[in-house]
Amino acid sequence: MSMNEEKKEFRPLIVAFCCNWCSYAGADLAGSSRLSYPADVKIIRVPCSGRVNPMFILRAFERGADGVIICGCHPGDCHYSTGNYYARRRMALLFSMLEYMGIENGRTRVEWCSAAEGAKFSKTMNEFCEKVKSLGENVRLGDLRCKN
Amino acid sequence: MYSISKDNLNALYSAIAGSYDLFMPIKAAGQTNYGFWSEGAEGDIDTLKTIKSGKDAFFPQVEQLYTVNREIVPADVAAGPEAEKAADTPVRTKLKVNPVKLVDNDFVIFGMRACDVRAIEVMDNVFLTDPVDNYYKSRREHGIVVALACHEPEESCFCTIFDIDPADPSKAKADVATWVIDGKLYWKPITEKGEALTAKISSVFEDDADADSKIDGEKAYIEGIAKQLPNAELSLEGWGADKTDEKFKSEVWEKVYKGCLGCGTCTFVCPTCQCYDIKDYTTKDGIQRYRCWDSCMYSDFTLMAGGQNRQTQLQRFRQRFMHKLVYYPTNNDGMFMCVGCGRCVEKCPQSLNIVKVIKAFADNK
Amino acid sequence: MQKIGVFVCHCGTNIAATVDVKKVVELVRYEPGVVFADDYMYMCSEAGQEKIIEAIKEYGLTGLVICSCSPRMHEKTFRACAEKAGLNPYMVEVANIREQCSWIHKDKEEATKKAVILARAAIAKVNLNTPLQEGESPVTKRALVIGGGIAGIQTALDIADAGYEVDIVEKEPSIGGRMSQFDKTFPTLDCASCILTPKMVEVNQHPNITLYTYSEVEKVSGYVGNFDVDIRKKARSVDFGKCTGCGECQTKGPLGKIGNIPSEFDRGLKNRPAIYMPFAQAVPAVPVIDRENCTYFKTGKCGVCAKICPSKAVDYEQQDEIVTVKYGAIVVATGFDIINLDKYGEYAYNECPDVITSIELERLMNAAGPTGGHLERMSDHKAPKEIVFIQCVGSRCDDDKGKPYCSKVCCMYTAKHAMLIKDHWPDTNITVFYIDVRTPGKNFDEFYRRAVEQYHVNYIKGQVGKVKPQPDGSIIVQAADLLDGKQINKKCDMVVLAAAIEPNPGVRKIATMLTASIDNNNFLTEAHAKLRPVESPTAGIFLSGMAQGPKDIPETVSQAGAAAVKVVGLLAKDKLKTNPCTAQCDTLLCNGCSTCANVCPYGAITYEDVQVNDHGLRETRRVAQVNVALCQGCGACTSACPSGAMDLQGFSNRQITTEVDAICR
Amino acid sequence: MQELINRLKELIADGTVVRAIGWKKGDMPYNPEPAYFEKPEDFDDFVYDGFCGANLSKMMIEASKLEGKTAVCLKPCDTYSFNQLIREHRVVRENAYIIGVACRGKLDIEKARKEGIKGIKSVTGIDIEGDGEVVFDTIYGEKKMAYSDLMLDRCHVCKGKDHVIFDEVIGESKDTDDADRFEEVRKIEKMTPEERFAFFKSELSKCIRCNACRNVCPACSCRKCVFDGTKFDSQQKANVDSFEEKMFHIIRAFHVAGRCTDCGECSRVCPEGIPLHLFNRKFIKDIDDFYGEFQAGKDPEAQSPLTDFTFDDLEPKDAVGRGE
Repeated sequence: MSMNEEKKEFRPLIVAFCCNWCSYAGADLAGSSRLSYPADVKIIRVPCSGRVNPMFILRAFERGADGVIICGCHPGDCHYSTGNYYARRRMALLFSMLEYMGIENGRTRVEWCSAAEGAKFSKTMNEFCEKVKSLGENVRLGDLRCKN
Repeated sequence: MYSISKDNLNALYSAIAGSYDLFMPIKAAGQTNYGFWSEGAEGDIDTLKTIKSGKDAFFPQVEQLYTVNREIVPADVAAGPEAEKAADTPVRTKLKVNPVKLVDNDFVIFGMRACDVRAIEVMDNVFLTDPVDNYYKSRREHGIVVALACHEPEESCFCTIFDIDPADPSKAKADVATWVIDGKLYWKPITEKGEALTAKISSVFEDDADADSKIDGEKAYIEGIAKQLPNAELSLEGWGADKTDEKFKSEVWEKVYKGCLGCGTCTFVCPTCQCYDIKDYTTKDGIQRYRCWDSCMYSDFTLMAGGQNRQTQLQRFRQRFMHKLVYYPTNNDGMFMCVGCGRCVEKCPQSLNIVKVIKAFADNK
Repeated sequence: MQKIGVFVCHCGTNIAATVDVKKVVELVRYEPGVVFADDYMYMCSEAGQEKIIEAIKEYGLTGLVICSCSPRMHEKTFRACAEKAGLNPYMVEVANIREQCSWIHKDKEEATKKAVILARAAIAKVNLNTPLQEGESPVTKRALVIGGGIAGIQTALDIADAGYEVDIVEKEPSIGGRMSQFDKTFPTLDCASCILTPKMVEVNQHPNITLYTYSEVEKVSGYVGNFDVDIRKKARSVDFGKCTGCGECQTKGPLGKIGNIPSEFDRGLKNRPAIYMPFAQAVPAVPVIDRENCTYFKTGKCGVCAKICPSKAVDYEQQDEIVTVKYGAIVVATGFDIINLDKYGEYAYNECPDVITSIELERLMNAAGPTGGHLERMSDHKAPKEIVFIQCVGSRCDDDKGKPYCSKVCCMYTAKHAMLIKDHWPDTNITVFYIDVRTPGKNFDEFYRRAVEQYHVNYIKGQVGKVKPQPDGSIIVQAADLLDGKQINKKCDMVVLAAAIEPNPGVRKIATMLTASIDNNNFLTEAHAKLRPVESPTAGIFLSGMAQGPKDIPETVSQAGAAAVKVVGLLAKDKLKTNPCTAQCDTLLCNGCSTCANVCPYGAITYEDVQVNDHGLRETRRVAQVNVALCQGCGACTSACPSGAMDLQGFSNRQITTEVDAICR
Repeated sequence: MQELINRLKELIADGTVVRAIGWKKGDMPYNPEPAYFEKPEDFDDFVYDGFCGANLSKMMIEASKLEGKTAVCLKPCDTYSFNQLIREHRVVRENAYIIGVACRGKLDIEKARKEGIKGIKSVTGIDIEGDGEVVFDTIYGEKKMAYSDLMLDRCHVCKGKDHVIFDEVIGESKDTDDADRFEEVRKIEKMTPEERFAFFKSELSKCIRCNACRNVCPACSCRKCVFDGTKFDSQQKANVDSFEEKMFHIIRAFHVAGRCTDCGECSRVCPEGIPLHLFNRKFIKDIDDFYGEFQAGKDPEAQSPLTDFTFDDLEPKDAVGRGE
């Protein structure tokens, strides 16, 4: 069932992976503080940013996401001590590779956001949505079979 | 007999493409492969062997079969939760299957070598016998094959051992045979389909009175080279129909398979391999069911819930060659499932190939 | 195929005001797997939960999706509710349509669309959920404390007093640690041994405490609640049962009581014999023979101590002994040492006997120390009249020579030293070169101000460039006065270096054995810097004292108590419940490459050679094994694993992938 | 070569090893194949020349499981792969007797084909000891090429002539590097995003999903590749000119990042001539830039950069846009 019956303006599809301990809680705080951000953002809860396999990110792009953001505890604050350090390296390399392949910078982002940073979470999501919106639809990493 | 200057080939391609889809060797990113020609594409008929064979024309590597989506049945919705509760297995949605449209426009496969043309016959035996494969059949019916003689065969070629004549594609089951001689392409329609194609585009050709003598000269030249090829005398003795027991149990396999990586290079460049897998791809509009080439060299080939009938690379390796040289001939009046195009000879990462297998068995006697 | 029930909560108007709840119900009703969908005002209320339970029973639901507030709020509630109805609690997923939807979006249509998508993602996930069982593991009610300094002593006493058995392993012949070397303690200036010795004795006599001195941890295996530890009891060469601690043996050796071996306890300022007790109040009061330096062990001749021992306790034939003990918890209290000053040639420490470290000064001022408590220069045994203290020797360094951190205690003990010297020998002049004086702590700044104001200790903010011993025996300290901007050449006759402290060098080996993580400075890492400061990320391992970071005695003692409470809290349980959302290895896919073990912060992954049957192919393979008692479910291993063999229960690769697909659909 | 054969026979004869892995003469002058040798007569077909480019280290995975030791002939670059396989416990060091074989660069028959050389009957000048031109005797006459013009691209950026692990070395290797290893990567980095995308799209659209790159790669040593498994629902075989190949190649490169020794086998075996090493080399260059120089396989004890970290590592946002 297609939800986009009318295409007025381009609305990006954004997948956000949030670690359970900091960023997901930060998103909850943004919610309870009523700090809005676009509904384009859909959050997937993961235990730790270190759980985010690059496969998930590429999968999201393949299936039509226009932007993917990974949020985790600040370096040094990981609930599991070290998960975000590994995530940081993985994402640095992955993002650099995507750039190298000619994918627009700005479709991917990593942000460290604590459980107390509801405002930061909301601000980050607003910024990210704006950025991805300015880049337009993700054509280069999408699978044609998923397009209408 | 028609001819056209090689410098003018783009005019020929344009003329064909005006009425047909034109599928031919195209050079892109440094390699030549079959593809659909469009204005600006670099047609390449000088490269003897495209990397993949032309079999995509009839049996593309990936082909959608049909799509499936779910539809909500409104009646059940209207009945409401009470009615659902009453039913044992409430059916509220149903699957709708949408077949894809079969190919129904004529297209031209240009520049096929005699070996690849023979390979079509090999595939016909598989796809056009009962149960007929409609997807393949529709392509076969609409495809017009323009074959091209091999000006200078290469050392990996061994088509002659299968009685294929690289010098004279008119012997192969092509619709049109062509030769490139001294900067000119000579064009000779063979079948009705070929005549019809020729009639449509005849304005680009000139008549050439010397054609026959030129072609005879070219044939003699090619035949002369073909005789010098290192595998021109390769013997297929011991292979063919009904050799299953003898070959299957041979100890030679143990010796020849070791380097095999289990990749699918040989299979995917081969003009005769025709195994495929059927898979589903889920999209927001439903499931697309497609088929794609598969390779018996792959470890997950014919993997089933209960396991696998071929567990080791030796078994997989043996399967591929037994199929080509024993099983297929057994089921198809002795016809081999190899046309000697030599692509696997050139492309196997580990330099294993069907020629080495044949030789290894010959040496073992 | 699952039979999923979807329950959409209004949360009063919290959700319903922005999300068209009824529409969500209608739209998710036909998702694959869903057999029931309904909405309710307050899903978490008793009536709401009753509705869920009824539906589970009536429709035989195998999975639940609750579209409500954040799972951080009520996931537990709904899991318990499912369990009440006989459904595995891990078959519940919560779609967060309040905090992450209704509360942040204003447009009702948009919010409703998003709520549907979030619900679909949760439904897609539940379709792949499997029932998970919390595991149980037994707890050995005995604790091990590694290190017998004040941290270890206090931890052991607190655990023992709570009624649990505890063993202390101390590598030196006596417990007591660094604190036993100190003279007085700041800021109260009470005598260190007066407050420490009673505790040492208490440890020795406590019925719940077993002491392994002159012993080291050799091997650790197992996991929280069930550690197996090999302890090497080094041969003491003195029979514990026979020795009365009379001390006779230490008086008549080749060099009598003086000995010729630099005493570790007195930081080499004094010698000791080969058979020795480190200090008079040593616990246990049983000497050891230092075999490396003993004439008998070196040459086979001598044997004097054995001859004179009245109780025939000396036993040259004794062998190292390895005992294996089971523990439920392990506390690391390995303490600290000061850094080696070899790299600091500018301070002339190795060159001049009158340049000493603060800990050497402690010994020089101690009545039981090498000089009987008389402060004197080691070169000519004269009393120093002009003393310079240099702070931050190797602390707060930004180069590779020293340590980047502040050693925390130096400012205070230097003020203490200055005052003590001034108290005893008022005519001594004292200058302190410092970078910053740091005195946070109860009564600390008052203490420092007393040194400056009452005792007139000369504090100069400045960095010392060079310490130059002079031919006449004096020492010139070259420094820059940062406040006056002047170069200073200070003549003095003694220099005391506040050398940086560092974790005991042996801690690295111990941390490796325990798979407890350590930071770049070899300090043990806490499970959480703020919220779990006395626990290691490795379950069942606790931290006490300087091994975790620089701290003073009161802090050490309080941390020791905190660690003890954590240990007691663990030992008080008969069984440990284990988180079922743990990593799991598919042995048929595992390559045994160890990549996952390299990123596991808990040491939960080990490798074993197992017999596998891979679709009929039988072979022995090295594969990863997850110890679910240790695994905390972070999933770092799953992203590191190239083949996908390592997966996380509850957040599996396929579950997350299907959520992605559902959202992008 | 004879010295090598003699030594291998000797090792088998004296019981040091049970078998040897080396190269067997092909039916063409340029297509020797990796093979096992056990009996003295097996060595009649043994060959080691310029066309023996295959990296045999990965064959030790299976050979490690066999009874008794296996002698394996490794070129200098192959020894890096072997070290990496040791680190990952995929080979058993004790079961291998490593003969470091000399190398003066390996040859690429495609280079000759590009020059129009065909109908090859025999080739000379490809011996391991020689240093002259390569002469092709073909049906169409004699053709010559300079040895280095015929060399695989990877040999022009050779890591060095030293074996990093071996039991013995036979012969003298030569330095062949005369190009900058990261030059191609830099060239791409300097392109505009549109150019980069167009470049990779045209290269990857040639991919036929044959998996040769993966199956030959010593770092891709998974028993079952994630793309053959069901754990991510990524078991696709389609070759579609939109995403699958990209996903496959990005993930493959990512999975070997920090483990890839840059042996260049992927590019050597690609039937479509896709410069796959450009992915791996990009990761290598980034790792060097971000986390300090790292050569996988140099030290089997060294921690891979992706299973390691420092507290002040580069942030992902700073990993991109560096060229701007």
